Amino acid sequence: MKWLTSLMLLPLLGAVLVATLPKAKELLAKQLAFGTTLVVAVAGIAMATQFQRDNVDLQFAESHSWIPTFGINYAVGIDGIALVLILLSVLLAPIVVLAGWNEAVGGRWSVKGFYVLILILETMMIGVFAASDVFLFYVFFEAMLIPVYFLIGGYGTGARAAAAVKFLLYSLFGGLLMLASIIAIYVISGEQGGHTFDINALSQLRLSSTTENLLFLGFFIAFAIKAPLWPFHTWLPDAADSATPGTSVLLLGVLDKVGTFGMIRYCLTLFPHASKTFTPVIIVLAVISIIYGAFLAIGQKDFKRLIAFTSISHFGFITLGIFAMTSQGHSGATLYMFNHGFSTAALFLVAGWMASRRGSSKIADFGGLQRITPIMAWAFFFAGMSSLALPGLSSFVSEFLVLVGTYTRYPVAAVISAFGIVLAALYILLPIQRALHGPTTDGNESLTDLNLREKIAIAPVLAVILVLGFYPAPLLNVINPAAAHSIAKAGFSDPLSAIDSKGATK
Amino acid sequence: MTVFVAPSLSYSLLAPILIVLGGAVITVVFEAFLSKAIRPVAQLSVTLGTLVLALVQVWRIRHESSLTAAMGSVAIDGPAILLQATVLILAVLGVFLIADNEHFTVVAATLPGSEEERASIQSGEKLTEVYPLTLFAVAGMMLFPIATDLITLFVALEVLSLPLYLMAGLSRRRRLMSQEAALKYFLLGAFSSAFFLFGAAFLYGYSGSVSLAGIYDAISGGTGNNVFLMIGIVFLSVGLLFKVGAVPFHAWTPDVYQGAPTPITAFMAAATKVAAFGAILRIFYTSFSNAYWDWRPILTVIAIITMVFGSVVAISQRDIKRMLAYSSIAHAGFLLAGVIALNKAGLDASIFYLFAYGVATLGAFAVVTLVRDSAGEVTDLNRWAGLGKRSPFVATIFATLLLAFAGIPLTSGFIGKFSIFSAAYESGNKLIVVVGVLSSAIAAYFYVRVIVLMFFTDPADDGTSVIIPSILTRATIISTFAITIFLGVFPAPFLNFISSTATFIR
Amino acid sequence: MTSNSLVYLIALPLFGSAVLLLAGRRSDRWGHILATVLSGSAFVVGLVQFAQMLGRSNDQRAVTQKLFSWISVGTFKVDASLMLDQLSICFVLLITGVGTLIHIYSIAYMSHDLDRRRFFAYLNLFIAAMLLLVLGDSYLNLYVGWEGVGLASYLLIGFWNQKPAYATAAKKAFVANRVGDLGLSLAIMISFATMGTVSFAGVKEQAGHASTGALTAIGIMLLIAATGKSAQFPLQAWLGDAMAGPTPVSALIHAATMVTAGVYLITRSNFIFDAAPTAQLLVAIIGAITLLFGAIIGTAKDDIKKALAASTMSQIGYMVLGAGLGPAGYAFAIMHLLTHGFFKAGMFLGAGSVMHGMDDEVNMRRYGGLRKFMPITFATFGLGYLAIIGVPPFAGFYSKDKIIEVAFNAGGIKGITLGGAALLGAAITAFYMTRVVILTFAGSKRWDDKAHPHESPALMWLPMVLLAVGSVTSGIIFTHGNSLQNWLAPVVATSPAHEGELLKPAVVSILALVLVLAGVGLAIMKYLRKPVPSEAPTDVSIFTRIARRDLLQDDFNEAVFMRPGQKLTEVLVATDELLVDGAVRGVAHITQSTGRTLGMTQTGFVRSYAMWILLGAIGLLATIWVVTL
Amino acid sequence: MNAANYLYVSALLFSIGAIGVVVRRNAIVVFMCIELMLNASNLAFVTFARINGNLDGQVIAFFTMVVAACEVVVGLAIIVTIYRSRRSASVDDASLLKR
Repeated sequence: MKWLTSLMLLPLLGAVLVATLPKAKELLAKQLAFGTTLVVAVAGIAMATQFQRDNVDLQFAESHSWIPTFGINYAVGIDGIALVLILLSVLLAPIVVLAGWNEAVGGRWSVKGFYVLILILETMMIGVFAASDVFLFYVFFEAMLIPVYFLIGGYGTGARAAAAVKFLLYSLFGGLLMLASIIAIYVISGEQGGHTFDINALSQLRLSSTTENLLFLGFFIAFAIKAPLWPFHTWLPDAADSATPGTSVLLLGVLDKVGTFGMIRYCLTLFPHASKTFTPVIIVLAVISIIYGAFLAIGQKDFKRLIAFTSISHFGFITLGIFAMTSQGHSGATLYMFNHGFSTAALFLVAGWMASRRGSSKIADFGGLQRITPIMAWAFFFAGMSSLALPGLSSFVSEFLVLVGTYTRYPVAAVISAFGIVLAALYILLPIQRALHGPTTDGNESLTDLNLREKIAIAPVLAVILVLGFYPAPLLNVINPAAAHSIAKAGFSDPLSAIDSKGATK
Repeated sequence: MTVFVAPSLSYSLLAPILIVLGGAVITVVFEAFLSKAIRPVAQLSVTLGTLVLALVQVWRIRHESSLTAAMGSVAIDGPAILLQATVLILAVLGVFLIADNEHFTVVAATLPGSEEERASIQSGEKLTEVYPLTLFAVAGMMLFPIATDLITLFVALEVLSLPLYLMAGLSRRRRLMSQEAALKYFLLGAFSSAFFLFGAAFLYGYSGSVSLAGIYDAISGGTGNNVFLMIGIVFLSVGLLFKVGAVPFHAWTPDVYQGAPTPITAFMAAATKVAAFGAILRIFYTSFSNAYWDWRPILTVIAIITMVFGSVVAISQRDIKRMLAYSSIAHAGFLLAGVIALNKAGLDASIFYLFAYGVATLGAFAVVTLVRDSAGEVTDLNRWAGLGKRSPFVATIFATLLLAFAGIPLTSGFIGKFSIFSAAYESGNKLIVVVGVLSSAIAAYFYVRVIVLMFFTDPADDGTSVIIPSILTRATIISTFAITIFLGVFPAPFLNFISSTATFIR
Repeated sequence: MTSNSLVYLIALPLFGSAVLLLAGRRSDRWGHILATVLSGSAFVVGLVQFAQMLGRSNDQRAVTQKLFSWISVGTFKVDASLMLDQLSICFVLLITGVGTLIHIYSIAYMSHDLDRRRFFAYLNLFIAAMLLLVLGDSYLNLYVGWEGVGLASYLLIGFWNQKPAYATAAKKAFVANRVGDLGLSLAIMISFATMGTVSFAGVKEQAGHASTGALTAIGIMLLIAATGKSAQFPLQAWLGDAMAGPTPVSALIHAATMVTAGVYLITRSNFIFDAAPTAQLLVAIIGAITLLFGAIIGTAKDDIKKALAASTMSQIGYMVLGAGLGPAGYAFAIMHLLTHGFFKAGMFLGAGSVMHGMDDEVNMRRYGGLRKFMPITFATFGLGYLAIIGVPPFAGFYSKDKIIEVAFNAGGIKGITLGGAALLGAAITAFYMTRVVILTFAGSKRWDDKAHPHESPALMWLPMVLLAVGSVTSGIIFTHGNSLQNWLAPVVATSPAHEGELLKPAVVSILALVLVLAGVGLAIMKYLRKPVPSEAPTDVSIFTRIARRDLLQDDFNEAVFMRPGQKLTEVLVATDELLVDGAVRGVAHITQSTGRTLGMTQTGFVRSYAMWILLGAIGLLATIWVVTL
Repeated sequence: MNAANYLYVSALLFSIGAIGVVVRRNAIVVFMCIELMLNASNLAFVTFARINGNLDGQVIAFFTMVVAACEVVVGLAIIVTIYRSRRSASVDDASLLKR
């Protein structure tokens, strides 16, 4: 059975159905969209059960000739890392739809338009992680900007147009740099026996070090913008600020992961030596992102921007883990992508509900919510705890793995980044204190607590965060082989512990 | 006395051009003898019939290839067939737009704002001279890319230009501008063709032959005065580059595009580029190919300047037609990259690009004809605000075409850009690729800006409205949209056809 | 030895908190009962384990239970597994025992609070986390409990977080603890990088092969962790504010159990500190500093809870000092920890009972002569008082004296300084504790007539009584035949504390007693003989003022960390806006203006266009000329 | 006499024409300058025909004249229309389209 293709077609089908609905049937559109995403989620889980975890080559692989003139195939196939990210996408989608049930209402455009875009986006999210043909990956990578662009600009708030443009141009710029690299690697593959875009074939190319470095940069900058890494991050706060909560969840939760995923899947695989060469620089950037993002998060006065900056800090951790080139770092980073998806989703959804009730996302406008809307307050608190990586919650495992994995090769970087732990406490607890604690401030007395739909939407997210905190094995078992494989392909191996290496030298 | 040997013309191969010319003559006769009442219909049907017939004939001779047609003054080969077909298809689509007499003054001779003018408009008569002019122009455009000697080239150049000069001046509204456009186009066109001719003279002087083959032999032989060759190449290029609107020979483009009646702009922007680039490709690929090292640098410089200039200046445009003009300048730069590539891939890419770009351009201008207020077309960008709300369908199509110009994946523009840049890279012109990629990043900005205006800005209530298009116009718009998407998603068959057919014969 | 029932120790209270939190208001009626019962049954499980342990030979006593493989990536393998040995059983019993008593006490104490159910949920959560802390068999498992108790303490300090000050106190505690946690996580990283393992057993085994440098680094990191959790210098500032929490919390978390986690950590890591003398010395020094620091602060506080908090700080200083003295001191550190658990918890509950009777008045200058009104509270508090100032035969006498003695015997200048500090601390302790007792129970009444002091209900005084018993007897039990020392021997290498000794035990005890009496006397002179103003006098020496301001700890933190931090944040926010984003916007702007400028070439004059063409042609000629030269 | 001189003359004529186009305002004159350039090309053609010893150049010259004639037809038409509507044949007046 062609799992991946069907997984991609399902949402597309849903999109078509929703599109054909009459404008007036808003509720039906919502239900249809929700149903579709739910089906996709189930299908995704079903696929995961078929995944052979110890098999390191791409699974569920399909390949059909697409543009033979350029040796381009529609080729998909996933390893553990991709699987985890696809799961993330398909699991978050229904939650986003359910949580943002009324997001599209009163937007500039029709309700159904919102869900059509969401469903198209889901297809592309799956595709971008599933692609095993560089060209196909690029097509998804660029094409998925468009629905997001319209989701931000069409349904967002505030300076949505500016934010949407900023997002699109930033990403396009990176994407075009990547295109240059892709063209180059395509031509080189032609010179070395047959044009191809097959990721495995391309990883065999012989490149001169200068070429490799330049091509690497082309890819990396695109991914660094997407991820986003300091100093390419400034589009994110604006986008998150003006997008609807649901869109932000998909944006920060899934889309940005394409950047970090690309670093693992493409930068390391295609350009191992260049990756080695640039590692120091990237490590520095990652550490800066961690600390810088944390400090800016502390300085924010608006929930949405605050969450955006915490994500920048977290993406710093992910990048750090990737380029630490240790199995702990890699597995940690991948797990981090998944966990960050969920904790950010929780934060953003709850913050979104708070904002929609209060009519403002300024932290200062809230106060004493714990007394008025205890459940909402609790949900936010829980999400916050997972964002500051409290042991027992999922993000702790990944964050700690990243730090340990980094320490074994780059102690200094790990130590500096560890200060992120303290800063995290500040950027989470400050808003909690201001908004949830203290006396109830004016305008908050009449806020209503979460309704059943919202509870149902948030419950699974929090559950996943908690369960994976104590029992991450299901994911780690899938990730570990893939992570180890990608490190091996990049030509690295875990550093021995001081004692063992002493023993080895003896 | 010698016996008379009839020249072997091989009519079947010339048939497409002959048909068009014949049609042109018929339309002229109609102009003279048919009653005003039935003229429009008759002219339109004859014109379309002619074009379709010619297209069929082109299809029938698609596998032919000969150098001897018309005593060797034209070459019938793959590129010739493809380019002629392209010109014809664009012409058909263009005529669909031209058929909307709304745009044309009734009697071009009447003074703007004069009594006669008003009377003529009241009379409800329609201007029909435009059809013969169109057909002659088409004939010239079909001859230009297949001509293989300097005489034919020059004649073709004039045959395609002269009607366009006139057509540019036929607008019903803003006639002063329209006439000014005609004047500028004419003076500069004549000026540049003088350069062309002068260059031709020196090429003849260099090689002692007027046929491209002869010039090729002379260059290969290396005999002859190189100064002549240089002067010849440069001046000939000036003439050709003027037609494609390459910087610094571009200055006419924005003014003429803006002043001319929009259907004419559409037709000329699309078809002239095809013809001119067809000629450029033939001349530089067959005749000058061995002088590569002489002309490559100047074309490279021109290409780079053109890409950057077009993209950068387009940003600050406030008039949609001018903006599209600058965008066409930028695209001329991209196409030059294909010329410089000087390899099979470059040829194929250029032909694909020409077709894709021509179609998209026609579509874009077709949409422009729809946006009007009481005083006719509205080309002021700011007044396009909120078009997406007024008529989402048209706006969506326009947005798609813009995205195609911007080269976003899943549109024809992306495939074109990719193929042309990879060809350029393959030939070692890395610089062009990098500059091209960067300038298309800049270009993206102004395309996106229009989308923002249409979708994310609220409409100002200033009487701007989107008229219900006539069937023909609708046909143009929808077919261009369909082709743009189709070529983006399934370019394979088309690319195969091109690469299997397109080879110059010398 | 493995056991299957260890997990219940944690599971029972954890289950309790889960039920209470999820059930919400529905469980208001029975929630507190359930919580108390579960905590009590955890205590029973502990007792059973203890009994079984007693039944086994000394080296067979440790039991483990592997639950599941928690994290396993490459060589980094951590199981979620528990270990109960002689050291942790002490804590288990202390936590569950004292914990249960405080549950019972809270039923009455919190009876008027609408959110009592939530309070008990947090209490159970704390018990579970604290048990995980002491039962975890690796540093990482410990870390989970370590932050878990931090979370519980945050929630409980901020239980009344509608008061902004309380919310701030809670945040302060959490952040200070996080600084400590940073140390702990770094310690874990280093130990994995050097020894390839993070389990206690593994590290203990590998510690021998590791370089002293690495071990010292680990030790210092662990010390930082301890200072955070146990409110040791320089991270002690949060403890005073932590008194914002309900008094039972102060008794359980900020006196008896959580704050002593640091001592547990250091003792547990004895194999590291014994191999890293520098780190060990630092531990001792920190302890000595803190015990004086706390004592001095204690003398200046009028808020009864803050005074007790200061004394807690100081007493933990003693424990850390003991732990820092190595094999000689570990046992006594733990012993003092346990006895302190009894008497300090008791005194806090007493304080709570007093507040209960004085409608939540905490200022001791508004008390006075309360012994008549709340005799039981007075009695229990009094016994605790005698225990803490170290009057024989009360518990504190044994544990504290031992530490002072070992300190002196540490040898050389080190011994004299540490011992001297400890001795001095004892004197000050005597002074400020006497002050507390006098201000509260003796002297004339200073409260206004609105207050109606009365004895607390049985549910409250019963736990106090039990703890009082503990604070009387525990010392004797632990020291009788060095029972505790021998008990802990397999875990912490203990050495008889009597070689190369500087002072005979007897001498130390007498010295200590004399100083204690001096302190008591001074307090009596100062507060019993003279009338006590019900407003704190303002015309006091600079020293008093500094002491009242916690020896300027907060001012220091603000000046050195907070304000620069805030400044830095502001600067970075501005930088992001102006420079980072500004650069991008700048590029966009430049492109735009360039476009406008180049657009100027479009003059509209056909002649200028022709000029362009002409120049272009000439330019091309020039280029090609140059190229072909 | 040297054939090159003819070329020099033609180049000279061409330059005069080109410069004329740039400097003169009257549309008619500008157009005449263009014609001058065309004729310069013609001269070059004929010269080269002479040099190369074949007739192609001269043939082209005739073609050029015809084409030039056509251009005159079209051009004058346009210029006249402009003149009628503007009452001026100055190319500088026709500058509505800019920027």
